[in-house]
Amino acid sequence: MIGVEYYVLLSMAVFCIGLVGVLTRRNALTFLMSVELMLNAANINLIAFAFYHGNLTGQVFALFTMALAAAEVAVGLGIILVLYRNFRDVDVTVPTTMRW
Amino acid sequence: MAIYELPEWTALGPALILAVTALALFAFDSISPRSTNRQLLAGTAVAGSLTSLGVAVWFTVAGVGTPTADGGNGVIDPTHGFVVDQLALYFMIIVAVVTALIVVASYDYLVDHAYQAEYYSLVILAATGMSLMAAADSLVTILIALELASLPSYALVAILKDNRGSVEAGLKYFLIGSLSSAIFIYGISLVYGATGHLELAAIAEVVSGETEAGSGHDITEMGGLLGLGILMLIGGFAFKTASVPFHFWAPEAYEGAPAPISAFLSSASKAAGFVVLFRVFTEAFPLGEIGAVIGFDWTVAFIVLAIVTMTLGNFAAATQDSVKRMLAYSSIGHAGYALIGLAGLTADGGELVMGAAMMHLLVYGFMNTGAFLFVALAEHWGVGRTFEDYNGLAAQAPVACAAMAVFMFSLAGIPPFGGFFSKYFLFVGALEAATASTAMLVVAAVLVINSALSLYYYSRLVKAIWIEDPPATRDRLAQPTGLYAAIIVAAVMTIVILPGFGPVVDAALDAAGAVVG
Amino acid sequence: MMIEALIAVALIGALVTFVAPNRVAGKLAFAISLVPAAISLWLFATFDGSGNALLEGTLAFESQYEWIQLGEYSISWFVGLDGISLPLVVLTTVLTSLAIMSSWTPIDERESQFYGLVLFIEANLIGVFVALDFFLWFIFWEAVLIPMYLLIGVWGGPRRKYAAIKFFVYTNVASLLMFGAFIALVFGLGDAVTSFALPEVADAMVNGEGIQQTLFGLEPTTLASLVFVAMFIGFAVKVPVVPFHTWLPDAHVEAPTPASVLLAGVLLKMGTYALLRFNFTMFPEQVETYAIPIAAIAVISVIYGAMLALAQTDLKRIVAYSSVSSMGYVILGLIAYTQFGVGGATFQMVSHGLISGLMFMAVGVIYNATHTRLVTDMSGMADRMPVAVGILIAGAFGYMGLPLMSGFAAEYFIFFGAFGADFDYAPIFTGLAMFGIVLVAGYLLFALQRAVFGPYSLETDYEVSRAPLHDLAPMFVLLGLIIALGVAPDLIFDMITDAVDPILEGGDS
Amino acid sequence: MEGAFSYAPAIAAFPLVAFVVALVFGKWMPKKGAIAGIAATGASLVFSLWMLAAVASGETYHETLYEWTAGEAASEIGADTIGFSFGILIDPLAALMLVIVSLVAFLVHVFSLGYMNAEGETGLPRYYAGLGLFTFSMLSFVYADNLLMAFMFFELVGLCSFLLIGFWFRTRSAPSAAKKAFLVTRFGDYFFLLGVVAIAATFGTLQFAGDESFVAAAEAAIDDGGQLFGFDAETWVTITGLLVLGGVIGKSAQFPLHTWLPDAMEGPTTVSALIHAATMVAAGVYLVARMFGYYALSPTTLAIIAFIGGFTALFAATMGVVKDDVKQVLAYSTISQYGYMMLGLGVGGYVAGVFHLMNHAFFKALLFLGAGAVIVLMHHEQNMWKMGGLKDKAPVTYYTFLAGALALAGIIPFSGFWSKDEILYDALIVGLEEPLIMAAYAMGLLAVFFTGFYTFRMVFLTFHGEPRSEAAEDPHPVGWSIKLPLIVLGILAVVAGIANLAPVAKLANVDITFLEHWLDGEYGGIDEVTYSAYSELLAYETGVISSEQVTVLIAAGLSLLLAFSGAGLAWKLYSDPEPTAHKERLGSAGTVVEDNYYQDEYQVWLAEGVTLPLARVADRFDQTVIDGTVNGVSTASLFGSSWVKRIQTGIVTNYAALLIAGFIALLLGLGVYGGWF
Repeated sequence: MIGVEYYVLLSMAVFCIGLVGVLTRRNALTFLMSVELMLNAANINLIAFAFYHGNLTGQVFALFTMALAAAEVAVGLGIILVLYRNFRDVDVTVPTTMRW
Repeated sequence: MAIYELPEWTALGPALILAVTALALFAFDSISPRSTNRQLLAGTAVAGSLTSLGVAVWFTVAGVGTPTADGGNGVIDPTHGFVVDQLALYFMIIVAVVTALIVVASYDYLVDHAYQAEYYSLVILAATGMSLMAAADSLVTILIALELASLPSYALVAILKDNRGSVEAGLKYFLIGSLSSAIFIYGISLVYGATGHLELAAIAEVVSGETEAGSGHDITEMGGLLGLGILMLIGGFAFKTASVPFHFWAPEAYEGAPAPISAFLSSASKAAGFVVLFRVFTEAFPLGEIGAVIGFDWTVAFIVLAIVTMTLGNFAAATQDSVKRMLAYSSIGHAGYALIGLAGLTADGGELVMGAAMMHLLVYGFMNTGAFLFVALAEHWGVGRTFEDYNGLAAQAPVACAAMAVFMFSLAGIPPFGGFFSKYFLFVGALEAATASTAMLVVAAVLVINSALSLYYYSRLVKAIWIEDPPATRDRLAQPTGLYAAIIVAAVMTIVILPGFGPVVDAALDAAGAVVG
Repeated sequence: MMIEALIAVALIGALVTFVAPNRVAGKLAFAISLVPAAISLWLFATFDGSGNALLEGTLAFESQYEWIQLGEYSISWFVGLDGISLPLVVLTTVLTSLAIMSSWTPIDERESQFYGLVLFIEANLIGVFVALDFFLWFIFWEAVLIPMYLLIGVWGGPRRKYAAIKFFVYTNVASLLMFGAFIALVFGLGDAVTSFALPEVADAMVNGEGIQQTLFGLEPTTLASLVFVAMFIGFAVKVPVVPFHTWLPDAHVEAPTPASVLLAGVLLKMGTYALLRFNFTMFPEQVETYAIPIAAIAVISVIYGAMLALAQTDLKRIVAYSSVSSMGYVILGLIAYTQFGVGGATFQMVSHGLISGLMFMAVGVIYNATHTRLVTDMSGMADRMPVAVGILIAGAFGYMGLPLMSGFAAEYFIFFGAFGADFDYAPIFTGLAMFGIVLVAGYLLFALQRAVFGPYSLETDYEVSRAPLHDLAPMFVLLGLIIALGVAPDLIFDMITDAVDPILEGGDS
Repeated sequence: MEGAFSYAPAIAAFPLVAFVVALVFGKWMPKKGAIAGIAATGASLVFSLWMLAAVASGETYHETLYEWTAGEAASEIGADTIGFSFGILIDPLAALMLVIVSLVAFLVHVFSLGYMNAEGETGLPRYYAGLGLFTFSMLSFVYADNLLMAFMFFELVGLCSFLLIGFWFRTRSAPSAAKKAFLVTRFGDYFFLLGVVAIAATFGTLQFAGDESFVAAAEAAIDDGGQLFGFDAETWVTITGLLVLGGVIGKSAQFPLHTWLPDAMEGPTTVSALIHAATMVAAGVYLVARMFGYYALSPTTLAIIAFIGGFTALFAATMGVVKDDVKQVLAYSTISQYGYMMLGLGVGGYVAGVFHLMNHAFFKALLFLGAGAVIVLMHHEQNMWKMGGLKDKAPVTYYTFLAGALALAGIIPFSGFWSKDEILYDALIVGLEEPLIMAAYAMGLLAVFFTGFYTFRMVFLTFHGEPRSEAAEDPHPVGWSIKLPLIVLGILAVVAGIANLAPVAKLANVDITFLEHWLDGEYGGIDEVTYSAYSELLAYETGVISSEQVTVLIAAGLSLLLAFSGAGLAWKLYSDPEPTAHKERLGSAGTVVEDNYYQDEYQVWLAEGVTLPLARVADRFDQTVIDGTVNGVSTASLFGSSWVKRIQTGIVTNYAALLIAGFIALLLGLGVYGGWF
């Protein structure tokens, strides 16, 4: 069977991809997706470790995480909506009325 | 006290009451979303938060959570993943107080807002989350409570849909927030990976080697993994408490959000963040043992964070033009002060420093909320946002301005106001901790420098409202009942808490004692 | 209970005045301020204490209540009077009443707020002198900042905002330093103390083991020295001592007359009082160790302050710098560590309070009429306001230490005490410091000659007329007190020495 | 007579009351307070005479009346407690001085009626209050029984001089002169106070007389030859003695602190009379006499006193020669005459010094009041070249003035001769053994010539010859209140010498040295403060030329010769109807003397050329460096602030980046710290 460390490496990779997405993408929606990637990286970990530790806590927690991600996206979309209404754009670097 | 008859789950009363209130408001909202029956809505919200407050105080007095040895009822485990002890109740009180204050203030602030019910329900919902955070003792419940607090907050910040500032604030808050929570959750997964548990107590047992991880491996092999996880947890909490480097959302969010919401986030949300921080790190990663596992005591991390956060917050605040933004940065600075409560901990003790941090959070709940509410009042008047716009307000609204002066001096830690004791006790605590680890001397020194600097910008605001002459063109200022009431209550509390500081100290030290040593 | 009454009256009076209508505020505040004055005089009359409050003396009007239990340390409401604090309390109350009356003329806006703040500051000043628990004392000590900040900031001169903020921050930083030092001291004493009560700490330091713990990796002796130095600097700012004095002239010059009166009259005494109570009571060994440098600082303050005064043309600035000079004498007396030295220093606190108060009032009265304080702008004022100028001259000679006025008594005690002090070269230091009496005569007479003598000249579009009686009355009272203390110093010197002796004995043991 | 002394305090109290009365009610009183002053000083005079009589009847008085304060003394030797008190010491010296002071003060008050009131001066209450306070201070100083009390009233005297010299404060010059007078004397008093403190700290007592007097203590200390403050006792006594001497030099206007006195002429002439004759300037010399025992312990100090005295006598006399203002001439003569007294005391001629002090009080008061009268006559003209021919127009003034002048010049048999001659004689006999003293004697002797010259130059220019201005043509008449004091003092100036005809006594060998016996306590006195007691302490060797009589004759002859030659020269130069100035003959020396040897210049330079710039430098330093540091700190932090807040760029992506960067930094830092990699 495959050692847990490989799962960890995979999740880390996914996490980093998400991170890079967050840092490079200016589109709010892409930003959101990147965050989702990071969350799923966490899920990979949780499930892998659940298996590894032989208890279900991790898997249950993964479910929570997904639900949570969904809620987050819901709120996020709402905000992105009003963002577009006010700034006519979904570029996250546009709104800079407040700085320093 | 009839508390013995109550079933255990009622121990969560303060939070549950808020939850019920929130649901009630939701129900109302779904029935008539466009209702502008402000009395009813605000009234319900206030009633809910005050009841929660009353119950929390009652439980504290009744001795819920106090060790049975001291004639209390001992710590109560209402349900899996939650615990009600003095720490929890102490912060439930803070949350309830702040909620009540800002709800009362919102009554006037939102006078011409379209979706009243939605607003109040979100506020109370967030309050529920914070209240639960105080009691959560498993990473699962913590995460849920935390998100329950966060998600409504995002919406609340952005609730002024047609105000670019509000929306921008909401966006930034949300983006940084989601990023942080992603990191936080990943951290949880790593901790889980290292220990195989999510309950704090269980984690602690594994860390201290009492029981071995589910997989039967030796925890120390996982030291790096656990350490990374812990760091990521810190990140999540740092976001909640607006500590460097996860603070970037704070200035904009506080500045752009409706002032009562800024007050809410900077007082209650911060406090909730700290209670979780305190609980997780004291219960799950006991000092001393943890050192053996990850190679260092996490206090080091908090020493660094405290120093950086204090300094950045205060220095950035010193030259702001917008009052609200100044308060935002000062709130970051105070997060740094509160972090000293963790930085000063040692394997054997540290109640004093952590207790001091808690006292500070309580007093802060009054003075900082009050300050933001004064800004809310100013926004209500429409005088403007900069220091210059505030010039000579005292001439027209002496009472409110006197209250504001009280808040400012209290924030600066000048007697005879509550902020004095909490800040100087924090100083004392830091020095006491310094007797154990010399690094804390640096923290104490930085605290001195920063509080001196903070004196400058706080008094700058006092100067604006009390010393400068008012501009010729400024018409009469209204006296909105709700805002005034909230501000005056906050001010009075800030003052009377000084002579009445004895009980506060006892409560805070007991609360700290519940998790430390 | 009388002390509580004293403070309570002032506090309540402050609130009442704050909400009173502007036109009656002045009279009302004066009427109220008479109550604390009367009480304090009653305390003075019925004073039955003996010994030093910190060193097992029997306190007068003592009262103590538990307040806060901070870990193993208890904080309490603990007040009492001894021979050192009582004269200063009387000084405070009396000076406040007079200051209030003297501000009837100059203060013409936001009166109720002004007088409210003055009464509030009085309450805190009293508190500083009566409090015997560190935290209680520190509350009053810090709370003084707020009203003074506003008094300078709102009713001050052109650069009032700068001066106010400078005063506020500068002195507060010093307080923080001192606070940290004291807390370190308490921790250093370890289990010897279980509260922040000053007598307990002093007892542990003087009669007890002293600092035993090794803190911050510092040996007990090193720690003690560091604490001593840090506290000295902290208080030195408040005194102020060169080179920490630069906030003073700004604050003095910009502050309105009554604020200057209180600032010079009482606030500066907080610093010297604290030095006496903390450094010079709790650290006898360090006092001996650091005698030479401190004496040097004292001499520098005297001479340098006088030189600065000599270079000024603004009457208020002159008096301000001369305060620096006079405070130098106090430091000299304290470091002398003899009965006449320390007693004289305490006497000088009171004396300088009265004299500088008188000077600021007189300058203020002239300013009310001329609206300038530059000696270069006016000449021959004696021609138009003979009485006010007469008092100014009297005050000036008081400042120069004219015999039969309190200033001479104070300075003579200090000189005599310092000349026979134990540390090396004490006579030399004394001789150098004494040269101040020539310089002070120099700059004051120079200013008088230019401002009040000579042919009358002053560019005004109105007729400069004699000062109203309620401006002169307070000054006459002060003059009377100054002469009374000069002729009969034992009015207070007895009780002072009685309270000072235990300190010096502590030094021997 | 026993009860007399219980009234002693009244002597000082009367003028004090007068001071208060004049100050408070003077405005509404008929003569603006003059009456009160005259009454008070008159009463003081009566009481003083009573004291004199009491002492003559063998009583003395030494009583501590009021303890100022007391406490622990850190004294080198003696008791470890010390009391500072006010007490009265009335011995022959004090009694004599009391009479002199109260008499002169009384006459000055009377004279003021004519000089001030009649001239319609404003601010008279202030004037009489000043006089009252002045008299009070001086009288208290005179019978002070300890050094501190003496110092206190010494200072008060200074205050009064400030107030009175600056009486005409609306002018520019008067206030400046007043300031100068106070400052210069303050400078002296600085040393005096230091001396007081030193003596108190050394011996634990400040009493002049009695067993626990500091004199006795010092004597004891010297005898058992211990160390005091790291010096051997005698050196320390010398040091402290010199410190106290500083005050004397200041008040008695001895070189180099004499510069204030000529300027003090800015005050009303009556005030000058009071200051020069009986109060302020006299106070210095009186102090030396008062604590003569202490100086007697230290020959060094005495020699210094003598030398300063001799030098000042000559130095001032030369300056008097070239002055045109009648008051200026008198001013320098005062300095010169006090130089003689110092010389006398310095050579151990205690009696001589006191004798001259007395005589000088009379004739100098006379001369000043006479000058005042002249000024009234001349409608307030003071330049002698504008005068002339007053001899016939104002005979009373002239003859009294002449009497004073003869006394001043030391022409036999006027009072001045006897005392001055005695001083010079004492100086000579000591000088024969001690070269330094001989030098002092030489200077004193030479000064006699100049004295004679400038005195008669003044007399001739003022009264003789033709009137040289219309003011002099028809002088303003003077009233009885001016004439009366002149006559009284004139008589005294003539006869006062009888008090101690030492030369006659020595030559004719008759016992008529009353003053000597008086001061020797033969009528009544306190043992250790008598002439003989002092003489025992003195360490001087005295010698004579062939025999005592011869020496006496030589001394007297020399001084008389010089005096006459001086006067003669003046007569030759200035007695013609239209006298002409002869200053240019002196050439450059003249200008130097005119400018008072540039004494004022260098002292003003010290004050305004050195101290003031130094003060400005200090101020600059304070503003820039010290205050600059303070402000610099705040500026720096605010700059830091404006820099820190730039991190918040407003672009949320940067936030994310910074956030991650910060997190990674933390990770790496702690990772390294925790040894993960």
